[in-house]
Amino acid sequence: MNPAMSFLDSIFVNLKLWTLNLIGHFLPGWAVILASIVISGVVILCLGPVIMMYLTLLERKVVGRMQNRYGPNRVGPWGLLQPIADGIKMFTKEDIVPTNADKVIHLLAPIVIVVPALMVFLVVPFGRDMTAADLSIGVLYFIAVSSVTTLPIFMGSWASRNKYSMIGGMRTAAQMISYEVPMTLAVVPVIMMSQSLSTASIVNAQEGLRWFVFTPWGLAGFVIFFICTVAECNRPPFDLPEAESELVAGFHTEYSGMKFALFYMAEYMNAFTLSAIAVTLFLGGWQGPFLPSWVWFFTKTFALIFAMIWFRATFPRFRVDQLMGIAWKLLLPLTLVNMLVAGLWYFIPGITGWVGAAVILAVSFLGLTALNKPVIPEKRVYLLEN
Amino acid sequence: MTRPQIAKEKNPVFGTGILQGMWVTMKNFIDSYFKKADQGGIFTIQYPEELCRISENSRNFPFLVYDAAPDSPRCTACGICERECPTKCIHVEMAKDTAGKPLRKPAVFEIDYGLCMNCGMCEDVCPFDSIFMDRVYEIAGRDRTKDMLIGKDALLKPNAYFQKIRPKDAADIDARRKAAEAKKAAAARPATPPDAGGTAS
Amino acid sequence: MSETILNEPQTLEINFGPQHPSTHGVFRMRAVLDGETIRGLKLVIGYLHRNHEQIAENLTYPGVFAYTDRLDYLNSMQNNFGYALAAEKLAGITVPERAEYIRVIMAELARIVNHLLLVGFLLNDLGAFFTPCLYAVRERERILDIFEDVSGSRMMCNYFRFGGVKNDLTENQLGEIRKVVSRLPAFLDEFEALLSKNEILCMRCQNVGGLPKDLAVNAGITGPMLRASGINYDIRKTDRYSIYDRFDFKVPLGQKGDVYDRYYVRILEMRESVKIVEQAIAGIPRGEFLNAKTLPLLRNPRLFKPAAGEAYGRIESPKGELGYYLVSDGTPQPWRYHVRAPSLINLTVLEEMCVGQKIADAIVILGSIDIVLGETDR
Amino acid sequence: MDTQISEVKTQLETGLPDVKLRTIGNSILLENPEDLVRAAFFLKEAPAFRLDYLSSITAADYLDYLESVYHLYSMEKKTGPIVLRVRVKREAPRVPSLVPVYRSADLQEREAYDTFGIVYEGHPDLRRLFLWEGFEGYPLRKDYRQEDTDVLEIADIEWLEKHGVNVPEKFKTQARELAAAGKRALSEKPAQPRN
Amino acid sequence: MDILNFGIKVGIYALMAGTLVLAVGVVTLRNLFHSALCLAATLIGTAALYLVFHAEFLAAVQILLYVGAVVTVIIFAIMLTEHIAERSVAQRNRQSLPALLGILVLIAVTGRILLKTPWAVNPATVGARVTVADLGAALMGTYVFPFELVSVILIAALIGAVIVAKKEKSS
Repeated sequence: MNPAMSFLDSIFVNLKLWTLNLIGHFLPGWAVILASIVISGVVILCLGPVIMMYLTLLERKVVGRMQNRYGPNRVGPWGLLQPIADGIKMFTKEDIVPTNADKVIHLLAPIVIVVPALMVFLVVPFGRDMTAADLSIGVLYFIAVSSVTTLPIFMGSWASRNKYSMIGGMRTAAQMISYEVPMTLAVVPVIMMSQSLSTASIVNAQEGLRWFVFTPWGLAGFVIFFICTVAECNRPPFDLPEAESELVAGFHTEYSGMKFALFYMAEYMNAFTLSAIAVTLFLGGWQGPFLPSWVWFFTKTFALIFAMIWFRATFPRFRVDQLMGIAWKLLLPLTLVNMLVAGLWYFIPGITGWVGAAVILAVSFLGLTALNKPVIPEKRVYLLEN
Repeated sequence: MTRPQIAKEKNPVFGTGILQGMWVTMKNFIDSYFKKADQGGIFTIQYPEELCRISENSRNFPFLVYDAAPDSPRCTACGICERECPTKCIHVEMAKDTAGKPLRKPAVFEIDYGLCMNCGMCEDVCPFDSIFMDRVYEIAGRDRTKDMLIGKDALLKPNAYFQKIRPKDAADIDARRKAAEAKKAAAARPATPPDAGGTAS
Repeated sequence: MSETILNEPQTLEINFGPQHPSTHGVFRMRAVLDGETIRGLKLVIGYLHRNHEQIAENLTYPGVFAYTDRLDYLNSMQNNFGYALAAEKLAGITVPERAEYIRVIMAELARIVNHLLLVGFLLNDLGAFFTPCLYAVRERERILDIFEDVSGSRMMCNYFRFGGVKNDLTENQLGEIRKVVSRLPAFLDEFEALLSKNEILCMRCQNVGGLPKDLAVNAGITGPMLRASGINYDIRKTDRYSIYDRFDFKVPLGQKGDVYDRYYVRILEMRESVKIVEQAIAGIPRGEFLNAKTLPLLRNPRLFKPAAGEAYGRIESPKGELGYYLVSDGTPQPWRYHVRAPSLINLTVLEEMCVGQKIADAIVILGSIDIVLGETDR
Repeated sequence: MDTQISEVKTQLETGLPDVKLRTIGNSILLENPEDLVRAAFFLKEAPAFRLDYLSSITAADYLDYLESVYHLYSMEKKTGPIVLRVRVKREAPRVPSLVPVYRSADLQEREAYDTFGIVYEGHPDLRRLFLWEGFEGYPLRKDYRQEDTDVLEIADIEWLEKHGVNVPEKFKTQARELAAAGKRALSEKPAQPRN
Repeated sequence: MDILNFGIKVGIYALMAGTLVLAVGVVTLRNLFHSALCLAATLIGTAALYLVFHAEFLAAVQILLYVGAVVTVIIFAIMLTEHIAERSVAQRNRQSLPALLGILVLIAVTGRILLKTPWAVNPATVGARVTVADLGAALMGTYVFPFELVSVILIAALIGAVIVAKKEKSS
């Protein structure tokens, strides 16, 4: 790696070190440690909302283009100031609390929902040596924290005292619990192979171009994991909790103004962090040739977010029973097979293991979809009569 | 004998339909950057800068035509449009001179644009070629009782304007009116309203 | 909805509408849910009621045209057509050849517009984020441009007149129509690639809201909904009104009568409509576009006084059988004017189709019936 | 009178001899409304007609009587329409419901009840369709007089004041006068005669 | 460093106090939904305490299992039985007195056990960190039999639950 590249690669790390050194000249040791935490924290706290704001813009632009229209292009050049205008609008909107609502919990829900979304940022390796806290249980931490997201959604839906919210909340709970299972199990092969739960070491295990996604079990795991992340952050085609055409806005029907914006923020930050984790686990994290590590990381993450937006522009929504069916009857067995396949791949090295793993996965996918009768489209015949 | 039919086969592998759909949206995404509107590109019209093409037949709200000056409009305040208007949004009062003799021109001619439903009935029934459908659409107001009630002064527009927005119909009508006038001059007796000449616009 | 269902501990009553994103206007359903399953459903309508029939009875015959536009405001051409047929039957007016062709062209274009929008919004009800809807609107705009060019207005066309149509079609406009219509098959192929084989759409639509044949007939269901149930009944074929017997087109029939069949039958009907329009453009003769005898009546509507009697004119509107029942007492105003609205009558079986399905299905079933509240509530 | 109507008439007369009927123009009038269901059922089942599709039900007000009109078609044979009509007196009009024979009568009979006040006996759920329960009068009857929206009644003023609207004194005195005279705020019929 | 340590200490005590307050809230709040939320918060506080004591794995599992699953199921149950969530439940009933007696007995027993336990700590284990790998090795090695036994019992419970649910549906 040439020096310019390595300078670019570690630019953020060096910036932080330099700042800390500067502080160290004036302040005692404990303050430097505190400052180190504060710097990382502030960066993450700012990164979250900024990413969210521009994700909304990106989403609207991309969906617009896919629908043959421009998307927002009035506020600022190419509509770049649109998120700020939206933010101002949200701040100045009237905050409506339903009469019968449980006021405290109604207020707390949008605040609480942002917390887990921000906490996941802690273990995301944005680049070489750019993990805020390299926990030894990183992956487990991420799974644990993201499972808390159910709680504020419950709070919001229950406190609104609205039937649509209530149904939305129920759907969320069912959906999140269901999809957590295949999501967790899809991660298991990665942990098996990298023999660590720490996100940084998982990335290190995918040195160079040995990304896990290039193996059969990795590809299957990635697809399953990605489907589950889409479901976890309630994005189409799994957006049942806020299904517009059925439940108006689901659990946040009764929210307006800034509270609504917080729900939205959490959703988009979740979309970002979950994509980031998917990148870390399967797409080699910041690993990649030629470009600085953090460029690789953000490129891959935004590619996944683009895919999420693409899904949104293309698909209708599942129904509740179908959603559950996919999680339990299709994804869960596939993850179990995938774990077996990963073991096989580990013990039979070389091309034999590779092909064998691929064949087993393909066969089990075909078998499972064929067995799941209700999801298979029927053959239809239409008569044309005079 | 087999009857003609269309069979929709199912996909061999679950998920291919989904991928096919994603390809369609992706194609549109790419086309939106490289193709023109009628070939699959962006078809939005950027409103204040760009305006839709308005066809000659386009109709919106009625207006009145005058030939020489606004105080001598074609309208004779006969009240046919007032009677035939399906929504009853037209209000006409005939002008009277100081002696109380009717003047065959409107003193009050009001159209409530808030009520008008752009049907064009007034244009169809007017025997004096006086009321026509305009195509102005930027008429939003803040008060539906005041801003949408359009009085005589605002309704009256010169014949040149009518010739501009609907050249073909205006030419027909002008020719017809000229002929009628010539006939009237020749016969030197009061003209009868030209009934049913030409087409309904 | 019996009180017994409501009193069970597990049930929950939910109101869909009149303000709801996917009730297609101010329609309202009172649904009793058991979890996500619908146990009972009652429709409450009338939020857009304006007593169209009484308004019409206080107007002259030509004056009603503008109001028929507002019935099914998505395809005013077809509404005009039905009313024109009924009144012409009543007054014994003949329509010149060219006008008949123009009428058929416009009516079929309106059918395409209607079906395009329906499929687009059905997909919105299914949860697609406006993409199919906007693709549909993209093509619809081109047809609406033609409508504006021809009639003067994009949606409230008010184009038909007794004994013909309001304006003639120029060669230019015919060319434009030909151009727009020739694009449609390719567009429908793209549309189908996006939708027809999509597994999610199939999962959501197949075997949902099935309507058996005998119930469909008994409940007076008409239009694509009836044909999706497999009954060959198209008024264009059975009544041969206007000049529909001159065109070669087929009636697509479904088998199960579920939401998917209703969706696909409409796609196929659009393809047939394209064929009709192409044939009509090819065969349109020269001549007058309005019966010269009726022109004075249109310039002076109070002279239009059909002899006492009654007439029932019906057409195959995109939504089903649109009928107009007119009674004249010899005055310029109709004594009785009644609209047989397909949007309303197709709702008869809504409860039967929805009970036992999920909430999401109820919305989709409602979407597949294709109602427009202007016509339902009148 | 076209052939089909006469055929229907003869068939009906032979099939149901005790039903009194006569033809009016192109339609069949059942003299006794009670016979309606039997006649409809007969026509639906008769192999010669198979009128399985009830297209339209409507009513009309002829000042002396109300009329309920039925347009029947056959989907099986693709024929029609056969128009049946029954006449009932304006006061307490009662017609048997066709819902047991044709489900399509469901909403249409409710509509006719709503606008004309014809009570369809045997209808499972005969309620107002478009208008709300408690609406006074039947708007498509020829003697219906519309409420004058420019004149307020006392109940209107009470409602407005409850919702914090200042009602000018002029309207209040007008409402009191109306109430004292025992009248309702009804608009006059349009002055145009039906020439 | 002292200030930092002091700050951390204060933080830990505040965390403990907060957790305790929330725990009291679980049993004293009248609204069932509120107590469930307090329970969730208490569990999260406990998890944070684990984290303080460097038991990261335990903390994560605590949140994942208790907050993510158990509390969610509790709240789900409360929301499903709407009538309970909307009504404030009485805090006392006829069983209050026996319950109090039971609690006293429990306190006596646990207190006695606590007092009798020799709390001597092996100095060798003080600095030692138990890693996830160690835990895994222990579960798959030394304690494999109880671990598998628990799995079998859980699967039995799962199947039982499915059967119970099925039966209710069919009847």
